[in-house]
Amino acid sequence: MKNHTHAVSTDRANWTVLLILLLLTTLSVLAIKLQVGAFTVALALLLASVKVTIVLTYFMHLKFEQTILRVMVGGVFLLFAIVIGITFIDYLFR
Amino acid sequence: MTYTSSEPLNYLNHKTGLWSWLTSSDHKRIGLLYLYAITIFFCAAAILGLLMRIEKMAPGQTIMTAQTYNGMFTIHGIIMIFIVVIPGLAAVFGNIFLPIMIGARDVAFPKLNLFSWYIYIFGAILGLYSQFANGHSPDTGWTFYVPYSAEASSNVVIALTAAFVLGFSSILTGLNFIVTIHRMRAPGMTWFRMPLFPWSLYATAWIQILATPIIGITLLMVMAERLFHIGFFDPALGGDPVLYQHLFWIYSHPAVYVMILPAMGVVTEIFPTFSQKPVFGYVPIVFSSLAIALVGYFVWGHHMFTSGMSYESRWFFSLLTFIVAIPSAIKVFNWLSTMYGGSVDLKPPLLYAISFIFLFTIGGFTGLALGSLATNIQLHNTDFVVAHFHYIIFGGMGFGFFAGIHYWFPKIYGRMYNFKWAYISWGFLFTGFNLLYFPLFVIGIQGMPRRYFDYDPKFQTGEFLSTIGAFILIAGLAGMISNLVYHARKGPKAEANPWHGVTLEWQVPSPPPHENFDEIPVITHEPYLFDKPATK
Amino acid sequence: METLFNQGSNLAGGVDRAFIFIFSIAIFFTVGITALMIYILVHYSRKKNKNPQQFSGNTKLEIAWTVIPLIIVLVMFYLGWSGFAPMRKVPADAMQVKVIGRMWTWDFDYGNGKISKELVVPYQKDVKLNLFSADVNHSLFIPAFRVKEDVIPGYNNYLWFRPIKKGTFDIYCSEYCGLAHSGMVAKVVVMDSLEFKGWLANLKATGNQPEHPGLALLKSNTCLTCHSLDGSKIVGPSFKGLFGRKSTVVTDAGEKEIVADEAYIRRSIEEPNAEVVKGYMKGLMQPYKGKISEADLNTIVDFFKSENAKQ
Amino acid sequence: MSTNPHAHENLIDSDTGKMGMWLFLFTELFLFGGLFLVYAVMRTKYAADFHHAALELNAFVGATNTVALLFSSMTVAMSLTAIQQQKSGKAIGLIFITLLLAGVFMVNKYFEWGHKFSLHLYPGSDVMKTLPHGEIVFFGLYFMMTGLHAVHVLIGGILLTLVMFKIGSGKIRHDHFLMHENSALYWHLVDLIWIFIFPLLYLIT
Repeated sequence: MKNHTHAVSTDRANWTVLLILLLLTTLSVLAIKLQVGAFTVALALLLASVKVTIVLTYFMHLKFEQTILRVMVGGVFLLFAIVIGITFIDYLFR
Repeated sequence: MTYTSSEPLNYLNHKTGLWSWLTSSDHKRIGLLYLYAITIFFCAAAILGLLMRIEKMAPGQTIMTAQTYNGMFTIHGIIMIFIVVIPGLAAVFGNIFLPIMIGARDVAFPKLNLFSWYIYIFGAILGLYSQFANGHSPDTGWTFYVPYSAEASSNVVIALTAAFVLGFSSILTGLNFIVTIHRMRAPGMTWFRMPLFPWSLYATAWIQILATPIIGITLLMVMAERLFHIGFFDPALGGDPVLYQHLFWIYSHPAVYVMILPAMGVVTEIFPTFSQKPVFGYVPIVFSSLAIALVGYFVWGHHMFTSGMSYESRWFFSLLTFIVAIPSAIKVFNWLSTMYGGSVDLKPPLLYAISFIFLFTIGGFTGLALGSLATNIQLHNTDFVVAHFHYIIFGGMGFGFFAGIHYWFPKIYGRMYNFKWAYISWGFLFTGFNLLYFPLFVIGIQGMPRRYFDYDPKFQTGEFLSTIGAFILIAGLAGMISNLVYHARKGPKAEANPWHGVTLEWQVPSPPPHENFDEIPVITHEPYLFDKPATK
Repeated sequence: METLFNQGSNLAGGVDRAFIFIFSIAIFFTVGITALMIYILVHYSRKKNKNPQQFSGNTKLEIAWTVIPLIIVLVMFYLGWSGFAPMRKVPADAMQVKVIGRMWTWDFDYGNGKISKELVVPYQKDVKLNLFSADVNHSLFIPAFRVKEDVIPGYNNYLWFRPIKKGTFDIYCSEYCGLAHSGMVAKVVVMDSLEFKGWLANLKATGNQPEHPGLALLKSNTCLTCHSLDGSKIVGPSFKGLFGRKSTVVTDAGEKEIVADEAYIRRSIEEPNAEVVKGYMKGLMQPYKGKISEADLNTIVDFFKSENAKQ
Repeated sequence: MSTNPHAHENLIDSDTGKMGMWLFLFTELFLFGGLFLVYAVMRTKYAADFHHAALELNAFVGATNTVALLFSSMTVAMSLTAIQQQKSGKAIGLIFITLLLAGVFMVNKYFEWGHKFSLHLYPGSDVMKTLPHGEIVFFGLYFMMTGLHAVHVLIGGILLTLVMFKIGSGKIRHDHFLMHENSALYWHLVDLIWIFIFPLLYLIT
């Protein structure tokens, strides 16, 4: 495991990722301005999640990392989602 | 400690002087630094406990005022929970034995390890300081429930900072252990060839990492509330006091498993050694540890059944609480089966380990009475709860710790304690413990609330018996600690493997050399095979 | 186990059923496990058994001791849930009493300004308690009735019960609420419906009377957390009958007799530690010198004078 | 897992170091996670107040900061590529741009907070006391979340500055860049958290 090769992402790839991220940011701003109704919050969070996934995968190189790290990151986000969900069993049914 | 030059070099004597200890990144020395600090704080908090018991010997004021009493149970809780029990087993035995048991020379980040000890000491000193600063000890209880903690005039902010700092130390230790286990296992040591104590530390470490930050941010929010009048929890500013309880217990319930899981790991090492027989059900024990860590994450609400939570979440949390009891039951049955058919040798470590099973069983079953909705209504916040968690934490984690220190003592110091002395101290400890806490179950059911300075005379019999138990318990503690302290220096030389254990720590000299192994061992089979040598 | 079988309300039966089941199982298993351990220690001791068997698992056993406990705890859960569920289903026609918890006393408000220090309820009638907190968290606990619910500021928590025994029972505060937490106790009195009606009719309406501004000042400065109005001793001396009272005070120069006149009351507010009534602790009250206005001082003194005049 | 008995004294291999960093990032995520949990609950309780209070925030400023952080995330990622390709000069330049962007973020933040203070919209102020409960909570969360985030921007900035000097002095090289990698990860985390904070505080109306 010593000589783990680091995959090197090119500048061009990084620029592409940034452009996609900026596009998604614009999209979420627009979505809010246009008031797509009850799903505004859900949409904003969805777009944010997509952005976060992209940052994790490319900028933070998860794509090139050991599998165990990807499992851990996924597990941590899942755990947090469950904790929020369980808390809301209280608040939604009050 | 003085060693003659004729002794072989080991981690205790390869460098000498206080400075060499305070700057050592050797995991074994750091473990001992934790051990000494924890012992001192444990004794201090135990004395506070005794004083509270004396106060409650009779109704009304006996030796202290209500204010003193309230401050005392707060600081007793803060010291015992944050300074003694949470770091406790993991930081002491985890540090000393995790790397040896997996065949590594040290933890993954040795300097970070030392750093977390310093953070720990800093937090501990802050905690003590909060008791004395401005002449006002904090009096909120270790749970810091708002709005009281946001309003009380005592040193709450210092105590909160101390808990925050201690949490940070706990996180760093957990982080270190996870990486160590992932990256530093000896060649051939697959996950399922790893001994069970490291497995329990692994499950524990995940809780430390993923739950502790929640209490960190919660305490920061309470501080923000006190210092900047931000209203997260204060209803006058739109805050929600029950939300605080959610956040607090999202951490503090898993924290109970940070306390008990390593203790389970320790006794799991002890049963096979003293039965000379493989662990019964290695895989089920591994998965029960992981299940406890995972499901233990989702049951925090059972501390809040009377708080005004929604009906749905009350029964949801109750159901999950019962589910999380199953892995603990599995462990108990596996331990018993490990001894069954073995060649059982009742040496002090095993005596403490079976006391652990007995006390933990009582603690566990009373926990079920607390997890059941109907009975919880009667028992919540009574002395029954106090008795229950002392059976779990002191009877479980505490006796697990005592079992561990008697088990590994010859390895740590290369010397042996006095058995007779150990048996007698155990007798006092065990009797005193049960006399101290069992009466609290009874008066708890009758309705005696906890954290009461004064009480109805009808509860006096129970309270009185409990106080007598406290004196016996303290006598047992004094006997046990003096036996160990005295023989750490003056005891007869111990063999490298006095109990005929098969895990890796018994294959190195006692005390172990500075870097544990001259040559990293190669592991060829499962642990706990008593008819085969541990390594090739 | 006196309280366990002293079932004061309709809800106690369900709770005790769960108790009996859980504790029976607990005793059975604890005794069983302990007996098994002793048997192993004796029968397989190293003296007798030099050759340990080397088995290391049994899948059938593992399944058995996973499934059987699972079934047992699910029964426990069911009993706990079925004993608890009625506690959240309040009968629609239940009599409503508003309960106010404050440091460190309970007020039971029957409406129309009728406030009692004791919870008096009619025998065999459904009673709903609406729980409100004036300051921090409290918890209303009636052990004999097996009911408990936290009293949380900003929350409209509630509980209900139907008393099935006449008599007097304890009420405790079971959520830690500061200095005199253990003194926050009261009684619930269960009496016949007719008797209850008479009691309620005779209860003086004190809640609707306009409050003396001096009393409001005492409340807002949380004086009443340490000084009672009803003569009971909390942390400091009671305010009841304060004006003109003779007491012995301890000063730096020694003990002396004083009469609580206007000057003394003012001194005690501004410099409470200079003259402390004998038997009380020094240093618990903060000096108000410079923190309280002259007008407020006058109002407070006036309140004590007017209280004195009433008696 | 080397056989050198002093291996751990001076060298932590890259995968080990990175795993440690990731675990640390998890704790950071949960630290903010607690705040997000409070936000979620409070938003459910006070939907209308949150809507009203969020209008006080300038979405343009928030968007500018989002762009600045996304951009800086890219430059840090590119500097990591550069160091592996032995282009130390380029790596230093890119980190410098990252720090400039961090500066833009902080200056923006400074004016934003300053504006709030000039309007007396800060916890404990007289104006705040007159607001409905939900708005008080919103501004409490706003200051707590952005404040804690700003502390992380500062820490990240300090780390990257150190990295820049270490590249300059040759201590971080193409075959030895664990600190660079971990600091970059930390910086991405700062960006990641902002990606959630931005819509939750500035956009949701």
